Amino acid sequence: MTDLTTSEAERPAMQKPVIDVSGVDLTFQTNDGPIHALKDVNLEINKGDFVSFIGPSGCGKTTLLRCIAGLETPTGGTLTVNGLSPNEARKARSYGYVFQAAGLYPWRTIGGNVKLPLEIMGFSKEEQIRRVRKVLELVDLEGFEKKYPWQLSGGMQQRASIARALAFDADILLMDEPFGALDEIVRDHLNEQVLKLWARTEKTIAFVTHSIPEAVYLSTKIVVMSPRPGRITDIIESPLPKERPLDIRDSAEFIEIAHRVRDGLRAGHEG
Amino acid sequence: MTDLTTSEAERPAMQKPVIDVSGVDLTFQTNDGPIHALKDVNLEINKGDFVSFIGPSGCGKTTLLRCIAGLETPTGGTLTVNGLSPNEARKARSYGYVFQAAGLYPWRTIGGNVKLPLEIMGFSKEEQIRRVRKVLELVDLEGFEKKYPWQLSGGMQQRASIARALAFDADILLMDEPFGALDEIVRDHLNEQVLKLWARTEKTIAFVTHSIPEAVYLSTKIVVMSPRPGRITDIIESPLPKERPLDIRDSAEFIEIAHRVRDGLRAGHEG
Amino acid sequence: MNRSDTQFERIAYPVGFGLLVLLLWEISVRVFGISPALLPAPSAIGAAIAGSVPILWGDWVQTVIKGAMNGLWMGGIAGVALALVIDRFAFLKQGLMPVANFFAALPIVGLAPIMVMWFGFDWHSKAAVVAIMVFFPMLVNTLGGLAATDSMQRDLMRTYSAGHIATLLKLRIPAALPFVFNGLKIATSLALIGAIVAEYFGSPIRGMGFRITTEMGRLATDMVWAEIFISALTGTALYGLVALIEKRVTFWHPSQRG
Amino acid sequence: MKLRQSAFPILTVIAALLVVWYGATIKMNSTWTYDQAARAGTEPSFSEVVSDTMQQSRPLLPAPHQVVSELWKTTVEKKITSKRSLVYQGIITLKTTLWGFTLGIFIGVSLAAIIVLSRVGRLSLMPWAIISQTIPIVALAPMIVILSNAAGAGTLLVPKAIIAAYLSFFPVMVSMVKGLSSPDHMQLDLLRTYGARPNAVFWKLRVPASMPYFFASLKVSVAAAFVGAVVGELSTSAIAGLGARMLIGSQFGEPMIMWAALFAAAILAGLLIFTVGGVEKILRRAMGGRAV
Amino acid sequence: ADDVTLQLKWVTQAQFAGYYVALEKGLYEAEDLNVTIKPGGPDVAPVQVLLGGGADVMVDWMPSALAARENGAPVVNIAQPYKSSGMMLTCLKESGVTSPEDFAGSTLGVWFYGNEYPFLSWMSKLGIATDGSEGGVNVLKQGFNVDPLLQKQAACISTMTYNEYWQVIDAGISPDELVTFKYEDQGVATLEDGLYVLEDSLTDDAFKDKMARFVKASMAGWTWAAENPEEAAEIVLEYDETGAQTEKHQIRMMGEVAKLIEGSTGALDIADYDRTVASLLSGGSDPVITKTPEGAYTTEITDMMMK
Ligand SMILES: Nc1ncnc2c1ncn2[C@@H]1O[C@H](COP(=O)(O)OP(=O)(O)OP(=O)(O)O)[C@@H](O)[C@H]1O
Ligand SMILES: Nc1ncnc2c1ncn2[C@@H]1O[C@H](COP(=O)(O)OP(=O)(O)OP(=O)(O)O)[C@@H](O)[C@H]1O
Ligand SMILES: Cc1ncc(C[n+]2csc(CCO)c2C)c(N)n1
Ligand SMILES: [Mg+2]
Ligand SMILES: [Mg+2]
Repeated sequence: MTDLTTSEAERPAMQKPVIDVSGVDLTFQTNDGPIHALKDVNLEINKGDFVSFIGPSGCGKTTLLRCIAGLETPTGGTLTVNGLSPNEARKARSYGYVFQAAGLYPWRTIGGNVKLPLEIMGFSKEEQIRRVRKVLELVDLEGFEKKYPWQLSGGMQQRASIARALAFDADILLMDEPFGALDEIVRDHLNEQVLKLWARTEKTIAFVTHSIPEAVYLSTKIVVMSPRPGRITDIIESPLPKERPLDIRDSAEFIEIAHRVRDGLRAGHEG
Repeated sequence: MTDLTTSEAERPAMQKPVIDVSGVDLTFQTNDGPIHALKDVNLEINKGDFVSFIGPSGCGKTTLLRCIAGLETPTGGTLTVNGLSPNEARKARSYGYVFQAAGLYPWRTIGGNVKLPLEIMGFSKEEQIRRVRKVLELVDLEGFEKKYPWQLSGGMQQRASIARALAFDADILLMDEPFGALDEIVRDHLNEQVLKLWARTEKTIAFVTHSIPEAVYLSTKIVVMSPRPGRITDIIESPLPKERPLDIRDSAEFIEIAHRVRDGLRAGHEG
Repeated sequence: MNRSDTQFERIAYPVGFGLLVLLLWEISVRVFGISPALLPAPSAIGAAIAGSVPILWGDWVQTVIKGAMNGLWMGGIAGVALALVIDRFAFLKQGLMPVANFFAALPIVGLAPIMVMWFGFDWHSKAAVVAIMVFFPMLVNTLGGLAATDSMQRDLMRTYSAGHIATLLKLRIPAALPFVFNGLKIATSLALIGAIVAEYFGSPIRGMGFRITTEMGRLATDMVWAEIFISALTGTALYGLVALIEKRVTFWHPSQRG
Repeated sequence: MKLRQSAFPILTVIAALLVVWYGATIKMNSTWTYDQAARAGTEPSFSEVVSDTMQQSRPLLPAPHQVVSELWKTTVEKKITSKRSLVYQGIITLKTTLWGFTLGIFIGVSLAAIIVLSRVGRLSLMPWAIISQTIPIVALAPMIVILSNAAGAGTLLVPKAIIAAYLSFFPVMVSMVKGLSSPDHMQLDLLRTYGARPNAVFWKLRVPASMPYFFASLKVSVAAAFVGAVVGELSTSAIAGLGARMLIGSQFGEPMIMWAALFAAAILAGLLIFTVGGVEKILRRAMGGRAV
Repeated sequence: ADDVTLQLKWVTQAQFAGYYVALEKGLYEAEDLNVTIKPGGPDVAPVQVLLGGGADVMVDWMPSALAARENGAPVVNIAQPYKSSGMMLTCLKESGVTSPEDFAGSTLGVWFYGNEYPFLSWMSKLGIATDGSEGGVNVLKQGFNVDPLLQKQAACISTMTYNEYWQVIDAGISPDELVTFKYEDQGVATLEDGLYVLEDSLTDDAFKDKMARFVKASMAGWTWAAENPEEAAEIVLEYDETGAQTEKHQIRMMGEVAKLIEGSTGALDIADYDRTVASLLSGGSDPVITKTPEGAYTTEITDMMMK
């Protein structure tokens, strides 16, 4: 896999991976000594993929997402996004990032928060208004535009932060446990919404979760990770069709994949 | 059910419920107007019961637990614990309460945190040391006694907080989403531990969770709740045996109960 | 403890406490026959205030409006501006902050005679003292505030690839405002004290500091306390005003939501 | 730790400041030079002017080397026991500061405890604590001297320490009010489930939870105590200490004495803050805090 | 020994040399007194210290003592070591002020803290307004030094013959560039540096006896100081806790102070007293004192002392 970058040029343009992680290593230097957060991570994500990352706490899921977004610089290996470096891709505004916590700015209304990236990227006033309305509708927050974050429940805040990431139509969505604090019913609902959006827009999505059913339900590719050092232990391609009603979760195929993920996870815990 | 309190005296002593909630109502007065957090809640919990509470966010699970612990005073109805008022029971130190977040005191070591209730309740020095050692072993935290909370992972912190609640051998354990932030593998492990402890000690346990499998796996009784106003919509007695290996979750019985719970939950969301 | 305080209680209690102190003060002055040259009775202070409104007004204008206010806006703007500059250049931050901290440790009152020497005895030297006194709390608080964003908030801006100015305007300045107001609260009380102290080292024949020293020499302590009263009233009003604006501007901050 | 890293920027900034300072020295002191020349009827050359501005005995702004040499003369070249030594004077100020600081901590913590534990205390004391800080302490200074004199305090240390405490209790109080009320509902509820008494809540929860706030306030508070000590010496009775030296320097037309005392004060304040910061770090570590 | 606490009007300097000499040379001890000398400061009004019980006797200027008396602080002069006034107004020639007629419209530095009374009564005698109105003088509250003159912020400033005047000279301005108006020469001199006690305490015979011994020893100290200015200055320097005073300045101050002491036995000269009172009463619209003071002095102590 290390010569992947050289062979790349020969492939047809369409199949070139959007995100190409190859031999990535990342060590944090801390007072207590170095922490090996990522070790020899290799991964290809193609256009339109929905990739889930799953693994125990501290296995480097967030770190890997941050590397992809150019928020962290790997200490080894190469990482390209659309052939660019993550930093360049970031400057080209390719990313919509949903953080582990909602992280709305408390001095802005919900509408203002969603508008924030649009202001920075210089969209016109009318366009800003139009898009804010559209994405708030998408996450079921019509009518809350003028409210402040603390006036909303945790789940609503998380939806607002998703709307914020969707507002400017980035090609790549990076979502870090976006539904962590929600109950199962709301979660199911949002899972459906995300799937719909993904099916419609052909975005590339990288998605971190702790929930095995969620990972299996959403993804075309499931990446199982393991800590100390953080590394990929399994990559599972999902055979599930793109169209996924909620009750697909009771199908034998689904349960089988879920089992494989669980086994992978358990192995990581023991290892 | 409303005449339950009168008929109580006639029953044999053994069957008298440990926790007897009858017609409990609770309304919070807020700036935005009153919030009806609990409405006509009726529930009996017998000695040795393992009761799970499940329901969407804001349906009053935490509030009900707090009422039982005497941390909140119902605005209507009666609630007795071992025949006493919750406040008296609290002063009699009947409760071990595990909060939604670990809530360890950061200025105390793990050992110090577990020792805290023992100090307050005036156990002797040797007894304190003995018990701290015992419960830390129980939650697999031997050797971490001298560490500070921030030196432990989230899961370890939550286990420490469980140890703290177990240290003084309260009859009644109240656990509010104790495993909320843990990944599935760790969660499974802790579920097994709790079940073991329960089987051995005959404690009465009230347990809040968002996870349907967890509720079904652990409980003798599942209470499904629904919001606005917070109320009980279903109480499901589990036919599962007390001995529960992890793979009981693939049994038909298990899946059936899980379905019933999910339906109850969904109804609550729609209602 | 759970009961939140009503508006009425929040006013009635401190006022009641104040009145109680005044009452005890008045009684003890009378009962123990304390010489008015040492400690005047509150009633005498009240009489002095009522009887010298024009003088007190003139002093107030000289010290508060000309000295303190001018110094306050000059020092405030300078502090915030330098904070923005220092914040922009890591080099300056590393180099200037230790030096600034050294100067901030100066007991600024010691500068008052120097400022009088440099800027003359009228209000200019007072404003200079005030400006220096106000400068450091504003600088330090603004810098602290600009650094007060959490890393996720900053990372969000980075994912948008926002520039320095955009990050400043949309994230860091709003996030810094609670700190700036905190600095401003400290600054207002310092401003009054600075303006008054500076008058001790030379002044025209009006001003609150001037009056306090001269009337003290004349043993007219009722007048001294009248000025002290006016000064405390002004300081409290300024503090209240800043707190009010703060409430309006940083309504979103948890501390303002109660 | 990062001192080596930031040594270069610090030195650069200091160098730039020195250049500005020397420039200002020439500019500000030259007026006097020209005036004197005019009185003497001579016309000095530029270099004469520059050299004169560097060595006036009553400069508007002394040159840096003048300040340094004065500092050197009054610290290193004088016995510590000599009244002319700034070290001797500094120790007097330091003593006042430490008494005031101690008293301030005591008052601040006590008031905070009353405010946090009692509703009436909170409602009536807090606003007055704020108001107390808007009263110009210099105006009260003489009264404090006279009243403590009347109350039988033999030395000036008492009134000076009171003034220092008056300024230093406030930061401690504000922080401690925050700190003692920092435990969240859950932390409080935990103790309630144990049926803990208010006493236990205070000592086992509120007090330890307030420690970081307490430490954070110490640096501010010691600086305030120091300012109070200097103000006390400057205004109550110019007998001894750095504040008194500033005053005498100013009164007797010896600006160099004033400047040297001023810089000595800044250095001493810096040392105090540094020391308190160090003690804070040690205590924090001893209490199991994160090494930051 | 009897305890006596003396409150000075200002900081330790040769202005008060007689007391320090008496202390250092054991003259107080010889009178069976245990004397404590408390220096003053910018903010401390000696009268207040007296009232507060912090001192038994104080050094003060008669104008402020009389003003205090009228304001309800019953102080009484018991002795007057200073015969003449050392106060003057010092002007820069280049400012154009050469005679009192030139004052109008110019800025004059004045000490306050109770030291402004001689100036105010002089101005009202000259008929010059001091409230900043048209045709009057512009009064500046002078700080503790002579900077306003050097920085040309004022045309004239208040100086003492024994102190500030020499600071101006030391700063490099020669005497012929200055014009001085001594209050003595202008006929508006008021009595400086007398010893005052509270009226009540004079009802106690033991206290009176104590004071008589105190004044006696103090005057002996003054006599010695006037004869040995250099040693006296040394003694003063030793008592200066700030260590900031200079020898040169204090020796010169002692020399000048000796001139003001000359001719005083310690006893108050009633003629001087009357002149001071008249001057203070003549303050036009805003006199320093409004009625002739009663019992503001007693010669009893000095009489006892002379015996
Ligand atoms: N800035 C940092 N400095 C030092 N170590 C870090 C830093 N960020 C992360 N780490 C370490 O890197 C490892 C991976 O962290 P990461 O946040 O990527 O885990 P994660 O898989 O997202 O876990 P979780 O599920 O708890 O969010 C952890 O051991 C963590 O302690
Ligand atoms: N102290 C309070 N004051 C006012 N309203 C409250 C208070 N505590 C809870 N509530 C309200 O009561 C309702 C029930 O809250 P509760 O915390 O019991 O929900 P929950 O079922 O535990 O939810 P979650 O699953 O999110 O923890 C909510 O609507 C909540 O807003
Ligand atoms: C507070 C105060 N300030 C100034 C003077 C003026 N003054 C009168 S005598 C004297 C000593 C000789 O210089 C001085 C300075 C004072 N008395 N008290
Ligand atoms: Mg993470
Ligand atoms: Mg809850």
